[in-house]
Amino acid sequence: MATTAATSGHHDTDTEHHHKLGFIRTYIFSTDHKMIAKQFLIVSLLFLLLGGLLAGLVRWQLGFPGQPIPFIGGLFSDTTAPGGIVLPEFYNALVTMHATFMIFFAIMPLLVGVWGNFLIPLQIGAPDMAFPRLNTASFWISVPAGFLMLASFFVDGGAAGAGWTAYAPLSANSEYSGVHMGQILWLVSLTILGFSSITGAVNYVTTVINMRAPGMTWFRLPLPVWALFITSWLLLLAIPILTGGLIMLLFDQTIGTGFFNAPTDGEPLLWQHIFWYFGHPEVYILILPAMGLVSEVISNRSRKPIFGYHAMVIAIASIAFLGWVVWGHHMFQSGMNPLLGTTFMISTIVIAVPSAIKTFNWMGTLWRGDIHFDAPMLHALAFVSMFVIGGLSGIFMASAPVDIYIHDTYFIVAHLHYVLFGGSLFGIFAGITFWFPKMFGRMMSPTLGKIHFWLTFVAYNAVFFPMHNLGLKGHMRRIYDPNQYEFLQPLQGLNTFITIAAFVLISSQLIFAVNFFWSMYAGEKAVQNPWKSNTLEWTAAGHPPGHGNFPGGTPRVHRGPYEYSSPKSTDDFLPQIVPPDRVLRPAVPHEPSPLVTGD
Amino acid sequence: MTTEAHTQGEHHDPPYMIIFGVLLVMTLAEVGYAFLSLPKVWLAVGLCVMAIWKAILVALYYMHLRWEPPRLWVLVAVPLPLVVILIVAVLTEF
Amino acid sequence: MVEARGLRGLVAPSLMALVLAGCGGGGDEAPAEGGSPAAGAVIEHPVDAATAGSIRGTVKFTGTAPAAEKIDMSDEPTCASSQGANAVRHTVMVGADGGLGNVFVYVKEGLDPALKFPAGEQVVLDQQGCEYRPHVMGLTAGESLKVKNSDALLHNINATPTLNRGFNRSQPQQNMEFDVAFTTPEVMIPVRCDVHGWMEAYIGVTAHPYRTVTPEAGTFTLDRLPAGTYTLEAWHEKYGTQTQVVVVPASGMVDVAFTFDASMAGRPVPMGPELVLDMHAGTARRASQQ
Amino acid sequence: MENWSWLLDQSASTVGPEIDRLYYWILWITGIVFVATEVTLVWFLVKYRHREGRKAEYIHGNTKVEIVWTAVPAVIVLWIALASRSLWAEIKDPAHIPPNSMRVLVTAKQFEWNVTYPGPDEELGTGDDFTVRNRLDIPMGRPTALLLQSEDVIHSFFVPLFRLKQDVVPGMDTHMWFEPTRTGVFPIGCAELCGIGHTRMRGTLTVHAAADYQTWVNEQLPAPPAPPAPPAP
Amino acid sequence: MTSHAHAVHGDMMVPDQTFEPGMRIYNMKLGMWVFLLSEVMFFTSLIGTYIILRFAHPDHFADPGVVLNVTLTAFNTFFLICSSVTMVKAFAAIQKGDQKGLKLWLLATIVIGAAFVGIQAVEYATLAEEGFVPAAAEYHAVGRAAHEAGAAGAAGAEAPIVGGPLYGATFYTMTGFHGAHVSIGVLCLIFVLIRAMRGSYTAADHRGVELIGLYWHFVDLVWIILFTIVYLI
Repeated sequence: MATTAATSGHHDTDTEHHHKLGFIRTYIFSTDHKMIAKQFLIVSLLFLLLGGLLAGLVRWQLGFPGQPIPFIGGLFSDTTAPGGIVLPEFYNALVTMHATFMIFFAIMPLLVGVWGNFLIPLQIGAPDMAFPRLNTASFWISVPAGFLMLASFFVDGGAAGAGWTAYAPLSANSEYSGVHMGQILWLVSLTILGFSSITGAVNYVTTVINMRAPGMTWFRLPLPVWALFITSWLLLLAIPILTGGLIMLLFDQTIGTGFFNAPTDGEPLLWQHIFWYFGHPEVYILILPAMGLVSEVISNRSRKPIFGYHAMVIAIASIAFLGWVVWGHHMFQSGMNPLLGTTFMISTIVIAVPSAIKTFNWMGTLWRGDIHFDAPMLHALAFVSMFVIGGLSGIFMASAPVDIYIHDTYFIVAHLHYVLFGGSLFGIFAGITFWFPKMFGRMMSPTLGKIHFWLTFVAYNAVFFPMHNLGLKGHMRRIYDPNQYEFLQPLQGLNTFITIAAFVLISSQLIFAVNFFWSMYAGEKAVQNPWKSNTLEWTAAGHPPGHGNFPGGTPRVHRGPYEYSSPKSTDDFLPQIVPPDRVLRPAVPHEPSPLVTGD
Repeated sequence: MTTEAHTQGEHHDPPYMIIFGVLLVMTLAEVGYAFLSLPKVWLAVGLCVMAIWKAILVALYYMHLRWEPPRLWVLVAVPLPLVVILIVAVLTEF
Repeated sequence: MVEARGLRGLVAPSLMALVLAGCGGGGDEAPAEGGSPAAGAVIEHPVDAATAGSIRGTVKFTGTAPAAEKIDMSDEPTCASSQGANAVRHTVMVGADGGLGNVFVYVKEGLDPALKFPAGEQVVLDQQGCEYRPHVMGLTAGESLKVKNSDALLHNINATPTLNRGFNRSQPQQNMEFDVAFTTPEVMIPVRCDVHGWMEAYIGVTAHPYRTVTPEAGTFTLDRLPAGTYTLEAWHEKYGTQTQVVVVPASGMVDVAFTFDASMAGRPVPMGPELVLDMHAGTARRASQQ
Repeated sequence: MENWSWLLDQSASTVGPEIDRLYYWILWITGIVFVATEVTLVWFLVKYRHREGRKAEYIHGNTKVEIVWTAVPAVIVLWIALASRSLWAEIKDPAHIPPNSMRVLVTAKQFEWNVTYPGPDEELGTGDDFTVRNRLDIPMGRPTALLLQSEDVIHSFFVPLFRLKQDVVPGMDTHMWFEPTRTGVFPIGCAELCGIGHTRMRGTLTVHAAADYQTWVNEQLPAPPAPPAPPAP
Repeated sequence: MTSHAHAVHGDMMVPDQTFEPGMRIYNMKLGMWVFLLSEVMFFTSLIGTYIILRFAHPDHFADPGVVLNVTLTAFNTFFLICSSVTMVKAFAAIQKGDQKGLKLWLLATIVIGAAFVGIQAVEYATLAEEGFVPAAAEYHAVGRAAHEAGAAGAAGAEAPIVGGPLYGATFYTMTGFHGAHVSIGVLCLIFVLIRAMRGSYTAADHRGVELIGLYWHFVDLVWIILFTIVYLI
């Protein structure tokens, strides 16, 4: 058995290579982790667009309550928006589906599906994932889940309208919501998606543990890999909890069991506990990988070793662990036992510390650096500055008494969007613009990239910053028409402003779309190592590398990933694969080293 | 029973049948214990202890955890605190 | 059904179109369901007016009528303006000479099920001054019902039938309206507005046009019935139901009298099943919705 | 422009000022940290922007600094947590409900707040109780203890100017208390998505001077003791 | 603050070229273990729900033997433990390259596993017939237990009401999903057996047998917990 143990790592993958694959096997049911990453990228970008459009409809109703949607209003049906006037039930569906698509079908796959697949094998020097077929499955399981979720718009009663948190009993009994089939589809779709996430997580964990290249010690792992590894653990252990809850909720909704239904002595609060026990790790699933990507970009673009590598790793790990013991802070006002509330308040507020450490370390990395402001770096810097706001506004809710007032108001909406959009999404943009050359062999247009960044950055703040103020005035979230409350009527102007900014924000993403697809075919050809990076993926020949990633055999790693501006190299970077003996030799300019040559 | 085991660093022949016997006895013990007229708490505690003991036996011997490298033990231990945290925390609620 | 509509989503050219199509999709089922009135319009009335008989009757309330229950609309200025402080529930409406109004009288049994009747003109359920008008109404299975909101505020219309497909839709603005139809005869279908707890209406769905709702005078007539023996039922939301067997002579007239009194209050009233508490009913209705 | 303010409207309950004080404390701390961080960030970006011939310094970190910027935030946030603890207990812990408070039952249903008053005998569940829809009237100078119940789904009883919010969970008896500090009429809202009419689920909280309150009660008394409407389908 | 603080980090950890990363366990086995960890969490959500609901509403749940047939299930437990033994015997056999033993023990495992599922199906059928269903308002003591309770002395007399809706819901969910796992395990075992027939496993490489073994023992392990918690407590 010992013999098989050694070989088996490559056993699975070898069967895949060494023979020409047809179109289907290359582009549709590919088992190549890089192709699967691209598939995830394209599909989840489409879902990102969809989520944005749904948000646009929501914002329209809030900015111009009860007025018909311009241009496309006529296309809506009587049960959703007769004459373009959004109905309350449709509004609830919009809010719910916007969150669902963004969280489960856009941000999660964009972070874990795309970068987990693309970066893990390349950065640890593995020929492919541990289980390539499982990897394919994990993608193709997630696709039907997405379409089921879409289908729920079409069924009788419309899509689920109980919020993405699906609080029972509203979500457990169609008597209360008027939505039956839509809710069922929501539950089934997320259950299926859970399988996709778990198979993915199993793959990532196994790969990182077992398939690192020789010399790739734990503390030589690039931070994206660390982040994705820990994220995979969160997925692995959090998703099943949700799946169990979803299944029980499904039984409540269909065969009339009473897990979370009050009339049968079920416990609505139990659903909230189950949901948030998954939900809070989920929050970190949505931010940790972005932190990893950003760390890589910042260290590289300021040509400086990451400040406090070990601290960064420990911070990620402790955030991940603390993430399991803070879920109660979503339930401060839910009638939860107040003593429990105190405990959760303390654990919650402690989680601010590792977040602070990471922020300071990023700034420490910039300090005395040599900062290049390319599109990836701009997005990464936006991540840092926006994450500061998101993190600080989190402290308000962490303090339970203050949370009493701002809970379920727009202050929360502002906070979560500062973390999810200002955090995760800017991190994703940083990642895409940074690794685009590795993925597609061409550079993205720097000009378009910067225009897109600045428009997004400004519009984004114009949309979400005022939401803090809305919340402080007591503006509840998820209400269809704020003007029903006299004390909210003065805020209509602000709401309209936000809506207009939101449309600017959405439309400015077109620039990104153009840049993305145009560069894919017409962009400037990328050199081997355009960012002069140290990590292994840039030393793998080819954009992207062929099957097996490292044709010359698995590389041997000699040092940490962030040896920038090292005195041992006359250039300002020192790749992980460069053996120590070569290091001290002064690098001749124009020397055709395997590291910085063109294709 | 295998006389010599040359795989994955097993030094001794796993005592499969002995474990089997233990599991059976403990199951019978459980059933008997469950129908003693003891206060609910004692029943619950005693039965849980026995069940967990059985579970550990299965993991150690039948799943060969005993002969696996320690780092796998660490790996396997990861979810256990989470299980306890969830159930205990929520129980304080009701 | 789900799949069918889902497929439309798959083939939609762009995601935008797809969302819209999606939002559009939900609507198709409302008009689609039930026989279309247009088809019914061409049908001749199957009963020969010459030989047809009719039923004439009264519904009386004996004893003193309970005081009408006042409604507190104070926090709905719009409604209060039209209703004033004297808004009351129309549960028990007793006329001057003891007639009982809002009683739903219909032919329950005895009619040849083969008969097909022309569609009457569309009935309207209006929401006006935070009241349903009418409070009790009849409707032929398959015929469409227009639900209208004459108030300048949000109402939701929550119909909870047992045999038919229920719906819970809202009309946030004035003069919004939509059409629905009930495919199966069912007496009665309760309709409520959850925003205004006092708003309730009852729709009796029958397979034929031989039904009526009594005015305060309590009088009613059912015309152009084929001669024969019928079971007549009178339904009241508070006092329950009563049935009588009547023999209708050819081209003749038969008189019927129902009497209700306060003691009948609290009797089980056939209606949508008890909600929440009865899991079986709950599941049963949810099943019927698909 | 005052919509952009970070100040809270003046509160009207006894706990209001305490919550606001805590809020302003956090606002100051986070505000300072925010400004400091962003300014430093921008300063670094300008100072250390790429210039030809300049190489970044080869620094992996500094244990002292890292310990400092771990410890300082830890101290601050823990202080915030401790500062919040007692106030939290005072507001939410049923044990802290003042004994002399007036008991009122609030029954939430889609989409109404039905408020049941104890009547003259100050006892809920007795014959002289009376129920009013969507309005809660209370006297000055006396704490009120609400018993919150829900007939269908989860609602959330939200009185912005009282800085009060409490979810109402079906099948659970939830208690909350408060004491007004000024008379007037204050909005009540539902803060938990509860269905189609969520946006319309609102009421008013009226604080009377003690004397006016009695007259108000007397006005209500003749009204028949209407129980809450039957559970909405 | 210069680099001296972390000078040692120059090469993060002085390189040891001999370092070979990994768990010393082949991928599939590691993957199976990792997958089983997620299964642990899945069953945690189901079993946890049962524990919590039972703790919150004891009146919904009956004492051991009142509704459920402990004797029958005890036998079933015995079967499952036996199947675990046959499984390890199959594994031990192939470790020695004993193909015949492998096939025989695998077959035994499949048969016993199928028997377990069958008995569970019978159990469900009887329970449902006695009115113990996933969603019902209340359950009655059944069969022997009812007689012992003396409640059914007179023929056709109503047995006392025991338990409520939560009982059936949790019971069928937990045992049902465990049964599903067993069934899947049986299918996989059949697949493994077919491969064994083809002689795909050797003393050197019999990963398939070890993997299905791990899964099978885990399912057994879960049942040990379930049996205790659901039937005996």
